[in-house]
Formats: sequence, C-alpha cells, structure tokens
Amino acid sequence: MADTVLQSSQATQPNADPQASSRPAPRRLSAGGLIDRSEHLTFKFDGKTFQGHPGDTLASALLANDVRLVGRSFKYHRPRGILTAGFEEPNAMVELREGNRQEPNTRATMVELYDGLVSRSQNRWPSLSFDVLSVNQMLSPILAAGFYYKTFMWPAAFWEMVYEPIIRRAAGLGSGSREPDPDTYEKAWAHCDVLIIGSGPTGLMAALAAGSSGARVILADADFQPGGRLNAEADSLDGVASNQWVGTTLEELSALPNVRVMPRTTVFGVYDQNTYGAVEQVNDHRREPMPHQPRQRGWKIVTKRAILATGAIERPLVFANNDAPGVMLASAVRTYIHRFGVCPGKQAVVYTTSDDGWRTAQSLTEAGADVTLIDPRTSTEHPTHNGTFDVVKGAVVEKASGGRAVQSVEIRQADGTTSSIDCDLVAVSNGWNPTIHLTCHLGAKPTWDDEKNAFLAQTPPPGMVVGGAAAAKFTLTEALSEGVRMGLEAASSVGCSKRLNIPVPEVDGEETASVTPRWGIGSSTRKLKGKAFVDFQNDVTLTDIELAIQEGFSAAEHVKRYTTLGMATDQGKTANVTGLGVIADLTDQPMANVGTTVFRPPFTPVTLGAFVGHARGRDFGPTRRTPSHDWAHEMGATFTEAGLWQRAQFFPKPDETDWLDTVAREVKTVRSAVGLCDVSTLGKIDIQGADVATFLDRIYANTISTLPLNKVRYGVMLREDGMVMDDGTVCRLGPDHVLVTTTTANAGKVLEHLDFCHQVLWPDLGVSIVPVTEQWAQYAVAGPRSRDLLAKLVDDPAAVSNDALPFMGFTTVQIGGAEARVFRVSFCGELAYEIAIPATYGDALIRALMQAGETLGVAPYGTEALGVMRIEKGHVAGPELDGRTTLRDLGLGKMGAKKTGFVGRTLAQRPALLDPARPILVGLIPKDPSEKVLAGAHLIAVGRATTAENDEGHISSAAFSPTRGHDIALGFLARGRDRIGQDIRAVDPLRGSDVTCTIVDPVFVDPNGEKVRG
Amino acid sequence: MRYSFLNLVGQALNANRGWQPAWRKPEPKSHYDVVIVGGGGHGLATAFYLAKEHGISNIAVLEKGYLGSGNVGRNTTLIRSNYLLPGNIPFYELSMKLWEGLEQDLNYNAMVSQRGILNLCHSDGQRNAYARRGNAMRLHGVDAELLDREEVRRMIPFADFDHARFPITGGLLQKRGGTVRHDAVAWGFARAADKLGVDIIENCEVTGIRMDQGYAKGVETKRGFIGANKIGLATAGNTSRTAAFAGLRLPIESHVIQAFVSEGLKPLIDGVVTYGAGHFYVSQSDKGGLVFGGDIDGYNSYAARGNLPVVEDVAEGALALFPNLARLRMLRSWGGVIDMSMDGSPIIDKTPIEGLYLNGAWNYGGFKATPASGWCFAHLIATETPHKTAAAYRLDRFNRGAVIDEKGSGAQPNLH
Amino acid sequence: MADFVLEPRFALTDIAKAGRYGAQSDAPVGLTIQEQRGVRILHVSARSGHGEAVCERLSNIVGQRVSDGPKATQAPPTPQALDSQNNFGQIIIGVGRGQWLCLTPGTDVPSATESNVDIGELATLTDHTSAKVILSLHGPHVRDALAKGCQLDLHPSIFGPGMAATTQIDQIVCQLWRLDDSDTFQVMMARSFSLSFWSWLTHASAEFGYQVLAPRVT
Amino acid sequence: MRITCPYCGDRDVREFHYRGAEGFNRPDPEAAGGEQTFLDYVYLRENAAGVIDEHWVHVSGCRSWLVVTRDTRTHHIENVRFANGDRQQGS
Ligand SMILES: Cc1cc2nc3c(=O)[nH]c(=O)nc-3n(C[C@H](O)[C@H](O)[C@H](O)COP(=O)(O)OP(=O)(O)OC[C@H]3O[C@@H](n4cnc5c(N)ncnc54)[C@H](O)[C@@H]3O)c2cc1C
Ligand SMILES: NC(=O)c1ccc[n+]([C@@H]2O[C@H](COP(=O)([O-])OP(=O)(O)OC[C@H]3O[C@@H](n4cnc5c(N)ncnc54)[C@H](O)[C@@H]3O)[C@@H](O)[C@H]2O)c1
Ligand SMILES: Cc1cc2nc3c(=O)[nH]c(=O)nc-3n(C[C@H](O)[C@H](O)[C@H](O)COP(=O)(O)O)c2cc1C
Ligand SMILES: [Zn+2]
Repeated sequence: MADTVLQSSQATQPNADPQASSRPAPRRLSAGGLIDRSEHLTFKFDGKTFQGHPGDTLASALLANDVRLVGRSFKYHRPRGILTAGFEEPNAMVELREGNRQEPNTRATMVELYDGLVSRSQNRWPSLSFDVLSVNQMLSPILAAGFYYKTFMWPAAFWEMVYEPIIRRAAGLGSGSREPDPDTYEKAWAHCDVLIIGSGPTGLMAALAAGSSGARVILADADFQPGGRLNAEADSLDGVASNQWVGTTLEELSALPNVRVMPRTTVFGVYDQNTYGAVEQVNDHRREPMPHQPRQRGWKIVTKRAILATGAIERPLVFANNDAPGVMLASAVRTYIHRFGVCPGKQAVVYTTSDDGWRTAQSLTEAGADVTLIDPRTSTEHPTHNGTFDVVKGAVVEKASGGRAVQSVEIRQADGTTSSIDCDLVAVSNGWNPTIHLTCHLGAKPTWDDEKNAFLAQTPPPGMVVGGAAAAKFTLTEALSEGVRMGLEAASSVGCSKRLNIPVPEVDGEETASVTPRWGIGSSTRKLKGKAFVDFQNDVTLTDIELAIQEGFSAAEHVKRYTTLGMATDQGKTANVTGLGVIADLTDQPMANVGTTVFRPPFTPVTLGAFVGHARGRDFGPTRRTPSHDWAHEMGATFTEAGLWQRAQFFPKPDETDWLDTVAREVKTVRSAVGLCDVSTLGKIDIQGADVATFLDRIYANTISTLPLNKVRYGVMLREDGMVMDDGTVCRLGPDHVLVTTTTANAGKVLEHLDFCHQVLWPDLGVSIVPVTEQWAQYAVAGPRSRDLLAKLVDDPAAVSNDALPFMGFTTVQIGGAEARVFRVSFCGELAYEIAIPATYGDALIRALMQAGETLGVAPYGTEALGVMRIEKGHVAGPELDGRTTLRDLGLGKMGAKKTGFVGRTLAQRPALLDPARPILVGLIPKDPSEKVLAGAHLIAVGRATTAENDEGHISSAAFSPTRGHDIALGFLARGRDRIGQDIRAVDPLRGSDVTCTIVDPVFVDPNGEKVRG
Repeated sequence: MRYSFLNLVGQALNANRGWQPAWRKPEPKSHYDVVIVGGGGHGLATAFYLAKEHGISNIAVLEKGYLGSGNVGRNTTLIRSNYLLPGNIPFYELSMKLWEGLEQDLNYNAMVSQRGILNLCHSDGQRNAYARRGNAMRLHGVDAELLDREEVRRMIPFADFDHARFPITGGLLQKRGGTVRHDAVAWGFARAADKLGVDIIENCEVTGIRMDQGYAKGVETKRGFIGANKIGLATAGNTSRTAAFAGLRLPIESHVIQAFVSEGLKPLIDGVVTYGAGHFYVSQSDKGGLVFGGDIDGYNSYAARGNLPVVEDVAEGALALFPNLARLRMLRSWGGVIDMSMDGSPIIDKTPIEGLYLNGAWNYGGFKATPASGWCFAHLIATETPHKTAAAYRLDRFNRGAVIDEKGSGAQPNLH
Repeated sequence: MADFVLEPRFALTDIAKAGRYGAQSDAPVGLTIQEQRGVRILHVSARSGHGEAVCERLSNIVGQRVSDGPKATQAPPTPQALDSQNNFGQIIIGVGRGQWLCLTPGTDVPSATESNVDIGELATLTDHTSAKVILSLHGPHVRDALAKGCQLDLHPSIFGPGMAATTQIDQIVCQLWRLDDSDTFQVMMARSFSLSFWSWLTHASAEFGYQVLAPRVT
Repeated sequence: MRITCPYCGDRDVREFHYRGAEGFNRPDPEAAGGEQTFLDYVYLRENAAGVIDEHWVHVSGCRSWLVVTRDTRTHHIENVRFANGDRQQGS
C-alpha cells in the first residue's frame, strides 16, 4: 500500500464552484479501495457542490473532500464530525434529499453516494459553523442530567405556554417533510433454511458452507457492498487481498441457485417462531426509485436456522472534548483508507487500549500520515510494528482541543507529566462490542465476559447461533473457520448434509486482539478539563452519569432514563457499554453486576413505509364491491364504506344540490311507488345438516326449530354475556337446510361465533356452516308497487302473488333464464321483497328491474334512505346494537322470554340488566316539528338541570322523516316505556342544542304493519 | 433539597455536589402498617396519598425490579378524561384535576402537558358516537369540543384529507388532555412519598401472601417475610399472579401492548391525535420523537414484547392518517404486559380476604389514572369504603351485570 | 316476460384488459395473468362421520386419490385442454377438514341447486360458482410477485404440483394451488375482493413486466 | 408468531383470531346452581404465566378452531390440535 499517498497536501476548502468537479478531492488516495475513480458523482452538502465516486458513502466522500464538521449535537450544539464508518454512527447525521423526499437524521456513513445527492447539516442556526444555541454549552452545569425535572414548575400554566414550546423547538434533530411521500414501498415474504445475517468473513463462509451443503440460504447485509471488515482491512486471504477475495466468494455464491445474497438489507428484528424482519433499501442509492420499483421493501423472513454474523462495533474512548470533529474510531480510519481510498488525517494520534489501534497506526503511516500512538497499557505485550510511528505507552489522552476540528491532544504520561501533540485526527480504540442486539429481541440478556471484555449472547433466540466477531471471536482466522463450522452445522440440522470440503482460507500474518478497556477517566469526573462524552448523539457526559448515580439513579436502566444515555437514534451503539463501564467504575461493581439495558427492535431505525408497503392511501386495505357496483356508479351513486364494502349511499339526480333532498326523494319513491336497494352486502350463511334446528335454537334467542319450510323469521342472537350480538333473518330452505342473514358489519363475527359454537361448544351437532355471501347478489324491491314490478320479470307471476308468497314467505323463481330466490321481507316497512340471484347475474338483474320498473316509477335508493326508513319503522341497527344493549333494552324483551338453552340467556338475567331504570328503546319526536334532533344528544327531564345526575339516556339514531315531515329519533331512556306521551329534552351541549321532544312508541310509520302484509 | 430554579442555579455553581438521592434505599422493616406490592405509578401514588391524605406513613412499597420498570415507565403517556360511561367519567376527571396540580404537590416537574387530545372520526355514525361521548363529558363538567373537518384541518394540515380511504369528517377534542412524562411520574411520586417516610424497596419481588384464618398477614419476598396490617396489590399486568398468591381468580387476562418511538424531529405534531379508522395514535415527545401506539397484540402474554402484525397495523394507521410519515423512521418498539379485564374497565376493591386490597385491570389506559387511582386506593385502604368516583370499579359488577364496557365488546379481553 | 335473458357479468369485466404492462423491456414477460371463467364451483362438506366415504366418492369422480387435506387433485386432462398452458380439468381442492371445492370447467351458466356430483347423502353441497374469481398466473417471476402478499413458502420443493392452500394474500383470503410442474399457480378469491386483489397483483407484478391475456372460458 | 395449523400447516399469526383460554367445558347455566359456575366460566381466568391451552381459529385458512398449547412467557408453542378432536367440521 506504499503507493497510496495523499494526492494533495494543501487542504483546500471546497466551494460551490461547479468547476470544482475537475479538482481532485484533497484527501483521496491515488489508488486502492472499492471505488470507481473513473466515474465522478456530484453531490451537495449545505449548498456546496462536491464530487465523489461510485462506491463512496456520503461520509467517505465528505472526508475525501476534507469536510469534517458535519453536524451539531443535540443539546449543546457542539460541532461534530464523522466518528464511524457504519450503522453505529452517532454524529454524522444529515437531512438527505429535498421537498417531499426530505429525510432527517440520515447517517452519512450509510448513504451510498449517488449523482445529484443533496444533503444538509442539522440542528444548527443560522449555520453549521456559527450556531447560536451553542451557548447552551455555557449553561451546561444547569442543563445537567434531569435538570428539567427540577424546575419549570411555576406557574403551572407556564409549562405549556412558555417553557415547553422553547424546549420542543430546541429538541429534535432534523425536520421531516410535511408533504406526502411520493415513493412507494413494498412488503414481501421470504423463506429459507438458513438465514445468515452479516456477510463478513463469518457470514460469507457460512453461506458457502450451508449453500454447498444444499440448504436454502439467505445472506443479508445492511451494507451495499458485502464483505464486512474484509473490505475495510488490508488483510490477504489465500494470498489475495481480502476485498478481492470477497468478490471471488460472491461469484461462487451466485453460482449456487439455493443461495440468495441480499445486500442493502438490514435485519432489524427477531420475532416469534423464527420470523425475522428485514428492510431492503432497493432504491435509496438513486435519486429517485426506478420505475415500477419501490423505494424500500420490508421483508419478513421465515427461517429454520439463523446465523448471526454481524461482527462487532468498536468502542470509543472517553476524554475531555472527545467529540471534536476529527476524533474517529480506529477501525473506521482503516475503513476509510482501505475501502474508500480516503486518508482522514495527515497528522494522526492513535489512542488505543487494544491491539487493534496498532493496525490503524500502521495503515495510517502507509497512507502517508504522521502518527503518534498512545496506549495506556503497560502490562501487556504490544503488537509488533514496523517502527514507522511513534509510540507512547502508559499514557492517556486527557483532552482534545480545537473548535470545529481537532487541533491537538493533551496527554498525561504515567509519571504525571503532560504534553500536547498537534494533530488533525485522533483515532480511538477501546476494544469491541459484539453486535448481539438481535439476540436480545426475544428477551434474553447478554452476559459480561471478563476475558473477552465484552457482553456475549448467552441464550440466543431458538434456532439462532452467533459466530465470528459477534461471538467475540475477533481474529479473521477464527471468523472464517467459525463461519464454515456454523454453516455446515446449520445445513445438516435442516437435513442438508451434502458435506463438501469447504477449506478455510489461509490468513497471512498474525492477528492479536487483546484489550484492556478503559471506561471513564479513572478519577472523579469533576477533574475533567472539558466535556467528556459517553453518548455523543444525546450529549451524555461522564458528569451526567456521575450526577445520576449521586441522585440514586444508579441502576443501568435508571442511568439510561435519567441521562438519556443510549436513547438517541443510534440507540447507543457506541455508547451503551462504555456507559455501563462507567457505572461499574463509579459504583465499584463488577461489570457483570451492572448488566445491560434492553435491546429492542429495530436494530437500526426503519421507515414506516417499509412496514406498510402497498397499503397506503386508498389501498389502506382491500375493499369489496357488489356485483352491480358499476351499475350504481353509472347511476351517479355516492359510495360509503360498510365493513369493507362499497355501498351506494344515495343516487343524486343532477338537479339535486342537497343530499337531504335526494334522500327524501328516495324515501318517497319507496313509500309511494317502488325502490331498489342493493343489499348484497348482508352476510349470508348456509347451514345444513341433521341438527340445524337444534343448533339454531341454541344460537338465537327466539325459536327457529318451529320455522316452517319456505318461511323467513327475524332472529336475534346474543353473546354469552347476554348482550345482543347481531340480528337478521333465518329462512328455512329445507328440512335440514336454512339460510341465515347477518348485518353487513357483523358477517365475519357471526360466522366465527357459529363456528365456535359448533366446533368448540357442541361438536356433536351435525351441521355444516358455509358462508355464501359472495354467491348471491341481492336486491330489496320495496314499495307498494314492488309486487307489480316483480310480476313483470318472473317467469311465473303467480308465484309472487300475496297468496303464494305471503309476508315472511320464501320461494324460488326463474328470471331471464336464471334461478332466483325471493324472500318477502321488509326492512323499510312497505310491501317489499328481497331477490337473490347468483352474483354473475346481479348486474343484469338490477338493470332489468330498472327497465321493467320505469313505468311504475322505480328509483334506486341507497343506505341513507334505507337508514331513514328503518328509523321510521323503528328497526334497530348499528347505533342501537352497540354491544351494551340487551333484548329488553331494545324493547324485544318478549323474545326468548320463555325459551331456555340459548347463548346469552342466563347472564341477560343479571339484576343490573333487569333494573327498570335501565334505559330502554323509545321513539322521540320534537315538540316543535321544525326543530332538529341530533343523534348523540342526551335525554334530560324538562325542568331539570343539565347535569350528569339528571342524565336519563341518549339518542342513538335520528333523521328527518320525509314521510312524517319532521325529525324523528330513536333513543334509550330510563323507564322510557312508562313515559310514552310525556316530554323529555334532547340536550346537546356540544352543539348547543336543547330540544323538547315527545316520547313515543319507536315505530313512526304503519305501526300495525299493514303495509308489509298488503 | 427542594427542586427549584434557584437551587438549580445554586447547585450548578457548586458543580451539582449537593443533590441528594431522589429516594432512600432502605432495608425492609419486618412489619408495616401498609405494604403496597408494586412500585409502579399506582403503587407509589397510593403510598403517597396514604401518607399525605390519611396520615399513615409506616408504609412500604415493594417493587420486584427497578422503580418504574413496569408500565408506568413504558406507556405512551396520554392523559385524558374523555370517557363515555358514567362509571368512568368522574374518576378520570378526578385524575385530570390531580394531574393539574401534581407538580406543585410533588415538587417535581412531571411535564404535565395539556396540549390537547383529538380523536378523529371518519363517518357519520362515528361522529354521532363521539357526540354522545362528548355530551356525556360536558354533562359531567368535563371539557369537550366537536370539531368539523375544517377545524381539524387547521390543527393537522398535513393529514390526508383528500386521498384517504377513510376521509376525516371531524373530531372530538379535549383540550385539557395531553401527555405527562412517564418516568417523572414514578420518580416524582417516589421522591415525595419517601419524604413523607414511605420505604421504597426495589429489587424485592413478592413471592407469596401469608394467610392466617382468612386474614392476609404479610408478604413473602425475595428479601424475606414482611408483615403488614394491610396489603394493597398494585401490580398492573401481573395482577392475576399476585392475586393467585391468595388463591383468587380474577376477570383478567394479561396481554402485551406495544409502543413505538420515532427518531427525533423538529416539532411536527403538537397535541395527541387518534386515528378513528384504524389503530393508531400519536404525540410528539419533548425530545422530538413521535411516540405512537395502536392495538394490543391480542393474545395472552407475559413476554413484554410483541410481534410484527401489530407493528405493521400501527404503521398502516400512521400512514393512512399522515402520508408524509412514510419516510419517518421508527427508532424503537417495546412492549408492556397489561391486565385486560372482561369489560375493559379497572378494579379498585377489597378482596374476599381480610386485609387484602386490589387495584388492577387498568387495560391500556391506567397511566392517566395514576393520581386518581392512588387517591381512591388510598381512600379504600384507609377508610375501608370505596371512594365515590371509584364506586363502579367493584369486583362484583360482573355478577351483578353492572359492567362498564366502553367498547361494547363483552367478556373478551382482547377485543377491548 | 319469459323471453329475456340475463347476461352474466364478471367481476373483472373492463378491468383485466389484455396487454403488456409494467416494466417494459426486451426480456420475456415476468408474469402472465389470465382469468378463468365458466368454472362451476361446488362446496362439498362431509356429513358427520362420512369424511372417508366422501374422499372415496370424490376420488371416483376425478379418477385420482382425493385426500382430506390441502391438496389440489385433478382429473386427467381432456384432450382439448392438453394443449393449453393452463389446462383445467375437473379439480378438487381441500379447503378444510371434510371440506372441498369441486371445480368443473365448461359450465358457463351456473345453476344454484343441481349438481353432477352424486354424494348428497354423504355430504352437504353449496354452489359457489358465482362467488369466486379464478386467476391463473405463470411465468418466471410468479413466485417473486406472489411473495409480495402471500406468506406461503412457494419453493417448488415445498409447494409442489398438487399442493393447495387457503391463505391470506394481501389481506384477502384466497385459495392457491398448483396442478403440474409448470410455473403456474391458480389463485381464487371471493368475487367482491377481486378488484382489490387485481390492484395488488398488478402492482406486485409491475417491476417484472406482466401480460394480461383475455379471459379463458373453459 | 407462527402457528402450525394441523390442517393447513405453518402460518403466520395474522391468519388466526384469538379467543383465549376460554370456551373449555362450558357448564350448563341452567342447571341447578349453575349460574355462579357459569359466571365464573364467562368471567374468570386462570391467566397463568406459563403453558396454557387456548382457543384460536384459523380464520383466513381452513376455519378450524384450534387448541394451542403455548407458553405465555416465551410464546413458545408446544402443540396445536383441532378443538373438536378428530371430528370433521361438517354436518
Ligand atoms: C405500551 C403501553 C402503552 C400505554 N399507553 C397508555 C396511555 O397512553 N395512557 C394511559 O393512560 N395508559 C397507558 N398504558 C397503561 C398504563 O401504563 C398502565 O395502566 C399503568 O401504568 C398501570 O399502573 P402502574 O403504573 O402502577 O403499573 P406498573 O408500572 O406496571 O406497576 C406495577 C409494578 O408491579 C411490579 N410487580 C409485579 N409483580 C410484582 C411482585 N410479585 N412483587 C413486587 N412487585 C411486583 C412490577 O414490576 C411493576 O413495576 C399503556 C401501557 C403500555 C404497556
Ligand atoms: N482484531 C480485532 O480486534 C477485531 C475485532 C473485531 C473484528 N475484527 C475483524 O472483523 C471481522 C469479523 O468478521 P465477521 O464476519 O464476524 O464480521 P464483519 O464485521 O466482518 O461483518 C459483519 C457484517 O454484518 C453486517 N451486519 C451487521 N448487522 C447487520 C444486520 N442487523 N443486518 C444485516 N447486516 C448486518 C455488517 O454490515 C457487516 O457487513 C474479521 O475480519 C476480524 O478480523 C477484528
Ligand atoms: C414516552 C416514551 C418515549 C420514549 N422515547 C424514547 C427515545 O426517545 N429513545 C429511546 O431509545 N427509547 C425511548 N423510549 C423507550 C424506552 O427506551 C424503553 O424501551 C421503554 O421505556 C420500555 O423499556 P424496556 O425497553 O427497557 O423494556 C420511550 C418510551 C416512552 C414511554
Ligand atoms: Zn388451517
């Protein structure tokens, strides 16, 4: 790597000059890495234009251009740079894209660079380099952990008015868009034998081993470039540079049809029974998604085995001003050098408690930087090195200095002497934390391993094994051989043991991975020479943790909650364990006792779009259409939803401007001529079998077994607790054959109830329950001329005469070559029929009815008119059947009164349900017919105060009755049946209405039911 | 030391050296007048009001984990008193009133923030139901407003008014509703109770109830036996398990409910908004995260974590209401174990066992109840009679048929 | 009025228009979608204790062993069906314990009551002819498209020929089955949902490029 | 969570509806003294933290009611069987 020296020594500040394109990026190395130097990508950061290459991330491209200040911190608005090269990034978050695609809090380290990318820094005003709220730093002794719990209490009203708005405005990082997201999302399912999470050496070898054994493998990696650390190091495998070895291995994998490699796919969560949630960033590396493709795809992966090969996250070190731009994880420094061909500093200090830092020092010198390595360890053997950098052992870095970028560090030697070293980069390494977040999603707690100095997954979820760096097997050789072993084991555990010889590649050179982690600063934080950050993103300092402990918040979970340690968008990936170490130090406990806080999904933040996929806007969920939907549409219907169904609400004529006029006309048509209503949406259940009658007698409150052949009966079913569940009709089609109808909304619920009763409660009853809603188009033909209309259509008009088909009768007829069922039932209270015909003919039938009815004055009517007429007739519906009403409440107390043995009978007899003061269904009419009665109003006696004590009931349904010429209402009123004829007030303080009504019987038209029988 | 701005400044000048632990960490005594099992919001509030209102201070609150590890520390922090049924409204309104003075009472800023709660409706039927509810509230002297579509639009202009599957037709607004900082409720009550002499004992799981001739005499714990004249159970989510120590079976199932927080954003949503055509409600925390939730997972669970169907369902509700949130990222999801009762309403009552008192069945809505629950439970324990606002929350209501079923879904807890 | 005839109207009339859609490229279409019309559908529910007998009777009808399970059993195809990709003979699909759907092609005028299956004493019968929409899907990306809404593992080693399932596809309950080892899936859903299903399916298929064929009337 | 329906096979929980540890051994409410037993049956639950039997229905599949034996602490499912034993669903 000797040829990779800095291209340009003068760090020119890039500007908005579009010609900048030709200027080489100042920190880009001339060779090396997985970037394509032949192609240039132009992008913007804070309005300035820069260039990068395919293969870059936004972070690497910014670093290449020597942009080091990229954001401001959450609380103190401190300048921040790029700390990492991966998903653990706490600092370098930008607002990506613009307008309706604006995406706040996007980690620059995870953004794959594309041409035309636009990004902005966050949480600063007026600009990144000059930020007014950085004065918060000066107030920091006041803004210490939990300060807000101790103040802002007086005066109470000031919280919402003054204090909170200020706090709210200051909080948050980026801003989201307020416009709808123009991109689409998708969800998909995948299945495999072995899911491998992470495609570093461990994952690649596992995939090769399991795949060659014949198992169905999915290898997912969050990165766009598979390979993990292999891309970031200068290792060689079998004599080949590691990043080239990755390429060859991927080719081998692509030759296996049973292996699916999914780059840009983050496994974010583990759920029960081996379900893994993952999100694939299908098009995030483009300015806009490709046509017909989603932006992201949310995957649910169901697997038999999972191999967690997620690697490890390096730990930073804590010292004063350790957050200055230019302080970077030692491993990230290597990533930038080897993967991206960017040397992030010329004069570097490597501060390390682990051997890993030594590798960084080596890489930096090879990349042309001057390096001083500081390692506090004195007792351990240090790795060998080629002597190209200075080494200071037994020393610590106490403080970094520099405003918008680090300029020097102050170090303290073991003997107490201090000195300062100028630098533009501080590479830090404090050992590694295995990436075991996913192992905890089902509730397991990791345990501390004193030897590895790491938390390890003790009880991963069923079916999961952990390997490589994620299992603290930190050397490459271990990673490779673990991968092979786990891949083979997983495959054979699912019955794939086509065991091929999978050789473990030879690693050149010896790796060591020893670490003596250093959590705090080894003394009271009050000696600090500046802020020392543990959680960069949430600005949690050592002092904050110390104060929390002082105030009794010393449990790990309390420290988290009191200081917000680990609660930022990075979820403390670089902070948590350090924080736990600090607690252990300050409370003098072993790390094992401190434990961890809880890791929860998602592993990294996931867009809501990826959870929703296609189900957005009007596709929120499926809808249902009746067979004559198109006809209704042609007739100008307005549709409304009922239990997913699109139902015609009314059919306005061109000259009708107020929908109430339309409804009034439709009602009048039915009451004076004939109307047609699509009732196909009613639930229809076909029940057959020897025990049908017994079964339905147990289901319905009223008796069904006595229902004669070809007759229809109204029926009500209760829940076990005595409340009414649903109502509908029962028609006896044969001795052992009935057809049951349900309300539209409850069709599913009733079917489930019937199945439960049959399969769970009374499995010995011989019935077969088959939903047939879909088979039948059904139309109400209602009005005094309905019989005339039917007679015009049916092959045999005599079949629908009053004698042949009396009220509540049933028959089958032939219409236009199809067989139809005719039920003489009436919801609206007129002479009426419902005709059911196989759905395929529904459209033709309604058109034929319309045509045949033209001379009779026929018109279609919708759910609104239906609703008005059912109130006029006093039929109960949804607002009355709200799950809190009994038969008695609905005025149906006589139903089932003498019957026993049906569901709900016993509990309906509980004393409170029989209390005579319990509201009961009544009708209500405004005394002044010009007044409006509102559903939702409460009922209060005339002369009583409008208070809760005097509340005697409420109005459930109300409408203007075109037939009566005034408003009518149904309501529930205490002792209502005894108060018929008296007055009551319908009080609606919400809408300022108070209408005196007369209490009446809840049937407003044709109380004796003469019309229906006519 | 009192919490105040002055002391905050004073301490800042003194490197914050003077702050004391918010509550002591005492060793359990062998006997207390009252032992409260469960160091959640309700248990701590009960102890506080017993000490403050009833002069009983020889009290221990026993918590199996860290203080606030239960639902008080993991809920979506909504407070409201916009209930429908007369059994509920006065109680939740008492709670609202107590919230309104709580911070001064506790000398702790719990960030009681009455930024309003808006329940959206999407059909005429729903609007009528909201009208009924809003009118019931008004009759009880509780604030409520019925908004039309345009009034809603002014509050949340970026909601989907024009392309939605279920267009917004209006909403029920309770301006006094809002949010409270969850952890601060636990810590504030703990600190205030501690000041009045209450022993708060963490990491002290109760494993049994010692009975003697029908009397509850004390509790077995992981830290030994602790005697008590009276024992109050306030173990939300685990009520069936602790009651089983005394042989009781309850009308409760334990379920998991999930909650979610997004990445921090600059202010987007001011109050609380509840979608009416799906399961989704949201508020924005003072830190900028959108805190949201939806339905319960729907099966019995003590696992305190949920599964993907509800995550997706909630996200679908979110985008149906706010199409701009598709790019919003969910930061964290978690679960809590809650008591779901047979009518969806709580229980505050004596048990058939002398000396054993029960507070539970808070479903997904007991956070808002915290102060009133403590107030009424303390009243019951101290006076042996139910507080008048909690008189409907008796155990025998199921046998009597006097259920309080706001949703009307009957004896199936997962439907409430 | 006996002299007029009601004309059938299918749920996807005017929706499923023949043509090529979605991603356009020179590559072969990812997926071909064709509606199957004119299939008589009968629900057979074994009477108590007669499950085995019904299996036997059904086996006789199709000349293949019919079991009480989620399987699609097909009578050997008729000669005229043989030349078609989506041959569609008499098919029996298990949809629940003791429950089958019998699909008989070539019946474009469904009838509510009569049946050509003589098992009335062993089972109850219900006509579903009008209740369902059947789509036949085939092509190299059929599994990829289905995976966007169907949670089943459709890998050939798992969901092979003769397999059937009742499952939810994009929240819509469907029957899904395979008859032979061509990459053809038949999917059947309730008529009222078919438009929503269509919208989902075409959305899911768009990235692969799909073609719609004119409905096939058996 | 996934449940293996004995008819349909392994399916995601989305296809099922939950009823709970309820519906087992429905007592006769109209038997002498049966009312209290019945109230207990409707309203009281063991609600154990551990392995329980509970009713689910495969609503988006074969419509079978199932008895699922599941650990409420871990969601681990030990066993799934038809609620009506080896009877068929039909008449
Ligand atoms: C995700 C979620 C969202 C919610 N959202 C809202 C909302 O927006 N608004 C609202 O009003 N309500 C909400 N709730 C409900 C509310 O949080 C609870 O009803 C309420 O917190 C319960 O009272 P608590 O605070 O006393 O419970 P908890 O805090 O759960 O207290 C009970 C305590 O008992 C302890 N305990 C249990 N067993 C034992 C034992 N054997 N020994 C010792 N201690 C024991 C537990 O560890 C726990 O700390 C939500 C709940 C959840 C889970
Ligand atoms: N010497 C040391 O101290 C030391 C320490 C740590 C690691 N290492 C080196 O790191 C390598 C370890 O190999 P490895 O394969 O175990 O890990 P790795 O770090 O090489 O690969 C892990 C991969 O997992 C991916 N990943 C993580 N979480 C993911 C998720 N939730 N979803 C999808 N992808 C995810 C990452 O993007 C990464 O590509 C070896 O080369 C080893 O030498 C060395
Ligand atoms: C109102 C509220 C807001 C929260 N905001 C955050 C947050 O911003 N960041 C975070 O990591 N967790 C947040 N959490 C979740 C907690 O981290 C934690 O998951 C939750 O309290 C449950 O505890 P557990 O996950 O330890 O079981 C929040 C929780 C609540 C109740
Ligand atoms: Zn099934």
